[in-house]
Amino acid sequence: MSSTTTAPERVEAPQKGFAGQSIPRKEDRRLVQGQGVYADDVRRHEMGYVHFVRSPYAHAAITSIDVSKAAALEGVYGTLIGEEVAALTDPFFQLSVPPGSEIKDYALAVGKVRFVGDTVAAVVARTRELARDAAELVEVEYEPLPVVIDPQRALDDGAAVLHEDAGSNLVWEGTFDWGDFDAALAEADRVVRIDRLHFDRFSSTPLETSGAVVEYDRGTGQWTLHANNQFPGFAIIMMGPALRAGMDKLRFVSQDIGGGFGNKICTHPQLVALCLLARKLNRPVQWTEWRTDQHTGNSHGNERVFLDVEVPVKADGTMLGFRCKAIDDAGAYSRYEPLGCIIWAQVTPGLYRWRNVHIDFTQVVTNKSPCGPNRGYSRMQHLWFTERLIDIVAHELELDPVEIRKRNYIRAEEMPYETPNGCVYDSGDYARCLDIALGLVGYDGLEERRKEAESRGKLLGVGIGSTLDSGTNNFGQSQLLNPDLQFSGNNEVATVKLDIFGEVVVTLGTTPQGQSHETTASQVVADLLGVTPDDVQVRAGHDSYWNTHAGFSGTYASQFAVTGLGAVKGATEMLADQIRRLAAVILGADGPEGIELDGGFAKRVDNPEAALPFMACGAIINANNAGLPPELDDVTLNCRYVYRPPFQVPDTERKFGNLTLTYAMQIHVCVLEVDPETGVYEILDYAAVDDCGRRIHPQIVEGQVHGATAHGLGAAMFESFPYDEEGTPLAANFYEYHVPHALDMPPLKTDAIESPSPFTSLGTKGMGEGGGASIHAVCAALQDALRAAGNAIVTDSHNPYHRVWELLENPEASRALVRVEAS
Amino acid sequence: MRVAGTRTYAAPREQVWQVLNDPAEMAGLMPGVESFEIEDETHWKAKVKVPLGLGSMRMSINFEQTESQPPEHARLHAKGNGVGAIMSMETAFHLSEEAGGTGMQWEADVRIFGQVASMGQRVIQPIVNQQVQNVLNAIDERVSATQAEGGEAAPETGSSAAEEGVHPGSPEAYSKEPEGPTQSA
Amino acid sequence: MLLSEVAYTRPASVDDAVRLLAEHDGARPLAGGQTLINVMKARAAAPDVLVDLADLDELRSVSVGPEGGLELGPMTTCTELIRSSAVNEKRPILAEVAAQIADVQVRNRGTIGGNVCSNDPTNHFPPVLVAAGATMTIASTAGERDVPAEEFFLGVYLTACGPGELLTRIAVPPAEEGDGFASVAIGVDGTCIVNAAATVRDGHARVALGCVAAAPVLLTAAADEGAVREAVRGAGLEPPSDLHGPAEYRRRLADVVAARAVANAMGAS
Amino acid sequence: MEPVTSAPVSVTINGEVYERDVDARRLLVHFIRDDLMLTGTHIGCDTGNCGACTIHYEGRAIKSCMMLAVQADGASIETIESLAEDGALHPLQQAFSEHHALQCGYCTPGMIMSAKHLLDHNPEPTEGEIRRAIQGNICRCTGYVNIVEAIAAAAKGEVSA
Repeated sequence: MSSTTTAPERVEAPQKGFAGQSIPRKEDRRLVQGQGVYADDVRRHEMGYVHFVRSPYAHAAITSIDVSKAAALEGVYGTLIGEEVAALTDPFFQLSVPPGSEIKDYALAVGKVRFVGDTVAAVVARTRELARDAAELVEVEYEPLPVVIDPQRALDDGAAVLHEDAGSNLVWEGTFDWGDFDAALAEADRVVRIDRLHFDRFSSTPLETSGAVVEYDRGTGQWTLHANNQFPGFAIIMMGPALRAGMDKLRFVSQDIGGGFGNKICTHPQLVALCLLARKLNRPVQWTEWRTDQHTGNSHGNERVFLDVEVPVKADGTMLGFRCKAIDDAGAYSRYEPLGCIIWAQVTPGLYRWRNVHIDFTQVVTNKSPCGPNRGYSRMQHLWFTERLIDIVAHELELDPVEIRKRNYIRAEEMPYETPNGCVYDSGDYARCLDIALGLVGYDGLEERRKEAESRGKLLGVGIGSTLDSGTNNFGQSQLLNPDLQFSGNNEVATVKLDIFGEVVVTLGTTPQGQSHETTASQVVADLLGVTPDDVQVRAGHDSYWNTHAGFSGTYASQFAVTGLGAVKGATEMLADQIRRLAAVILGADGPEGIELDGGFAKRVDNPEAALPFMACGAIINANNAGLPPELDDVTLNCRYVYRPPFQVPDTERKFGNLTLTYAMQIHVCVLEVDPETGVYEILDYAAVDDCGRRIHPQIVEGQVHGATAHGLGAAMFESFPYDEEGTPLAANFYEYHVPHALDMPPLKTDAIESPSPFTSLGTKGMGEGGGASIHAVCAALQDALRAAGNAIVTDSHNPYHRVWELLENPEASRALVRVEAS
Repeated sequence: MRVAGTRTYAAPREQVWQVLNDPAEMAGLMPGVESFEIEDETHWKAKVKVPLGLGSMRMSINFEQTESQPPEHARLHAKGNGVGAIMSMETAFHLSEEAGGTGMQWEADVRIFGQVASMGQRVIQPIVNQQVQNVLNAIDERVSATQAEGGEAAPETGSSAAEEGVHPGSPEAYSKEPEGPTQSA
Repeated sequence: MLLSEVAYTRPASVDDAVRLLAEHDGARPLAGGQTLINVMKARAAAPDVLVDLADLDELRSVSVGPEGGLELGPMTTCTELIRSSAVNEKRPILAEVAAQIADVQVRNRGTIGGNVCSNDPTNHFPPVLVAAGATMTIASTAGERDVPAEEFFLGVYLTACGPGELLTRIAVPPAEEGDGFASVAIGVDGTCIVNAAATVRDGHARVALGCVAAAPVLLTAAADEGAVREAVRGAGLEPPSDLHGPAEYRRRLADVVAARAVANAMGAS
Repeated sequence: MEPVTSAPVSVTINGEVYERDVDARRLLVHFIRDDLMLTGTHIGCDTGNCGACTIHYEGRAIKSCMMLAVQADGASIETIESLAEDGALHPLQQAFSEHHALQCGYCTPGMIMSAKHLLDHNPEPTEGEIRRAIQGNICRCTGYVNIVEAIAAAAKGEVSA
């Protein structure tokens, strides 16, 4: 057991007051009136509009670029091409070990292009339309090269190599071996073998695409980036060295961000191009990524293939673990990768008590858009895999899917539970959540509904899915990929101050994209200072110059309720203590404990009549501080607190250690009906039960569950990014990439339980990602429905109508991938 | 995407060869060709405007004749540049003498790159068929015209889909029957 | 977004519109713009001159002809079709299908004329008008001509209404025993993967299939499921493949959807 | 009139008359956002699918990315900025907030304009009618559950003043 995280901290009882209540959101008033400020809303005098020239080829050598015609166009301010970028910047820092570490990635393509949509040049002009006109005048000569599309063929002899410097399409490979898999095989009564499972490429496609206005100050050499990047901490680490500039020369500012879901983390290449243009042209430059650019050139979720899967099973349905080969497709560049090669290990056994795990993991580059974090990053693929294992084993051994889950679930009384690779699941009651979810869809009555559907010629199926939102990363896990990396732990910052007129002002280090940070922070602060959320002003958005920014600042990976609110709580407690100390002196109380904070006053506990309004406290320290006693010298009423979760550096030899602090979870149940003639299916009933520990704002938590469910259903039914054999992306916009609209979404039934985290001071857990559950629930329900019509096995995460029709037409093809053998 | 087909002309092989190897004249017959210039024996340039109802797709195309064995066989490579689209075509035809005329076997491998390829997968196939039909029709016209000039206007035994009153792109135009083009993606 | 430069004009009369279309090479009529403006955003196939038909009220009328059929102005929007009492009385299928197209905002701008003249293979109205035996009136400086719907749709984005011409009227004959429409779409009322429209009269069905070729495919058969499926299977369809379904899937959907369209037509009769 | 590549446009937006010379190719949504600085109307796609740019044009909900600014000459338009009166939120805006019908808020202006179009024509919609009315508006955050609830509540007048 890793000693640092299993010693529970004191969990406070939910405070009387605002935490735990669904109060009105502070963000809403401006947003419902169209008064939000998103990236494309930022205006600067005389700014130039940037348009990128993008590659039509998936893989080609650039033989020449001629910008003269573009530059000559009336209204064009300037251009930028790869050669300039290569001269003015250094390649982006790579996280991997050789050969992946040798990949050279720049802000614009240098020498060759590696995916359709790769940026080749940039032009700046007086209007958006002119910039596009000019981009069309840039003459680029290409020499097409063979493409690599199938990740399983990327390492073949003779496969084209994307990055000559690396000399191979391999980004990273490693073996993860925990427990004793061979012993498990020997102990098992049966072994279920699955030749191939495949998780499709898709992305959460936030409705606001990426964008920025970048200004350069020649006097100070400082860039200000009004950008909707959702992880400035990471962007600055990537961009500073590339631009050969100090970190503090890059000022990130954002107010409202129109959704991120991880897709707005890896915009550093475009932002560097904008920085170079702003400096070269000495004028603010504006860039908006249009939807087609977003689909062809922005982060996609990792595609992953699981091969030669072996699952040892006991006669009673106890599963002892699994062994497989995993091949992960990173796309053309490793811009956040290979972190996806380890992030999944936060949830190695899924929800299950599997102790013996062996995975040979390989990540390759292909001529597709680069992958990056996407809601449920890397765990989504792995959790889908673990849930597929449960249901395929149950299906093949004719075990009940509910019974086999309950037999293999980690139990409430086993929490905190250490996984085979040293992660610690903090709390939870999976079986109870499952029972609640089953109740919501009327599981007991489903056999009658199945018969009724059959009478109409339809196939009814029910499926269960689950997700684990491992939140609050220990960045030390990066050292399991590359021991030389100097990252570990995590941090987030908040500043809480009392201003001259008694106004409580909170500054966060985060970059929310709809997660309601202003609201939940105000609830925590209000309870600790004895005021109301209306009395608490939380600054909207992010500014790295607010000095409320740390190395890992940002909004990603389900952690605000732990890191963000942890910092808010720490800073507020510091402020409360300073107010008490000040008031104790002014009111002549014996020490700070003689003072209580209530209703905007600091009062003497023994004499509530003796009270000092916050306004007076603020005024004294900020504007009327002559003659204060020396013991108050450190009282500023402006308190900055950095929250650091208790982590150790993992054991890089055994790839063992605690990778995340909290584990929120969801159980989903899906009931659907298939039309066997067409493969068209409709979701009739859907339930999601959530447990994210103590909920500061239940309505906001439920909203996250709704949204994650919609993403998962979209990925299961409609959303994927297929490429043809030339490497052309075939879902380049919302016309071909259908996202669920209001008529596509089934009614959702939700419920929640609270298993407070013993490791966080508020009992909260990060949550919000969760999408994987619904992808699997649909796969399982389809497999259940098809049982009566050929008994096909669902082996892909994405199952559009024609895929279901193929499973109905030719179930043998899928059945041939699965075998049960006596051990 | 590959398209291929066969046709028969009621004209001597040399005459058909002449038509097929007079690019300037051919260009003149093809719909949408705005300008055409011959650089040398084997290299030509054309600016075309592919009519697409809603608007026209402008392309500048460079042709290179890569093989030529009069009067039997020729192979052509064409590369076109348009807004959001790059077209690359490898095409060849083979002429054989047949009773009362000339048989032509032809094939074309057309590849489209760029935004258009992403957005138009569903429609590129039929659009290519439509353009192929236009070219075939142009050849038919030219062949019968030269026949007429040559005096006896013998009717053709072969025919283009359009002459059969079949609209380009309608199912017949896809059929694997020898008369129409066939394609494999 | 970000269109290429284009010239714009908004004529006050049909004659004026026809003249402008004839005078300017690369001129195209702009109706609701719900397809055309999007195509222009891609810049791939762009008109040089847009002739906006917005002011031509004579193209927006819905009336009942002498034989009791419908005479539709091509500028009639989907929303107007849905609400038209004449349409709902004489040929309700038009309103029923209009209500399945895209979404409220698009239906508020999108017109039946634009839908048929753009002739995207996945559009709803081409098969409906072919099955219903509609007649299209096309005007040019040379005068007017009538074209049967089954000869109107030539290819992808190509119709008999060529450069310099303007669709001025869509005449739909009086209802027969029944009309039906069926489709398999991407999501609820999404883009059609395969669609079919059917018109039934004395036991015979006229079925027009959409999305399986560059233009609607017209078939006739006895109005019973077996015969219709047989006719579709015998049609030698070679549908296009795309990410929403391989050719084989579309081929198999075709007979299912055709049979459902006929069943709906008979249900409606 | 003979074809022109730019033209004077006079349009009434939220009761105010704006007169500008504008390129024929400029989309109405860019005219509203970039030329008039009314940035409450958003852009989420380039194919007319997402509905973030929904406005009321002559009283009807339309997508302002599928119209040219020059087409709007002489027209009357309402955008999201027109709803709140003297700082008092419109019942739909209030309901969206109370039911947590928005997260990032990017789709919200277009969503509310579509909802308003529904309630203007159908004051007592069923859930099905509500879902159909916002089918042309994509939200990636909420799964639509709370949006549908909010619109129903606004229709029933179940919002705190």
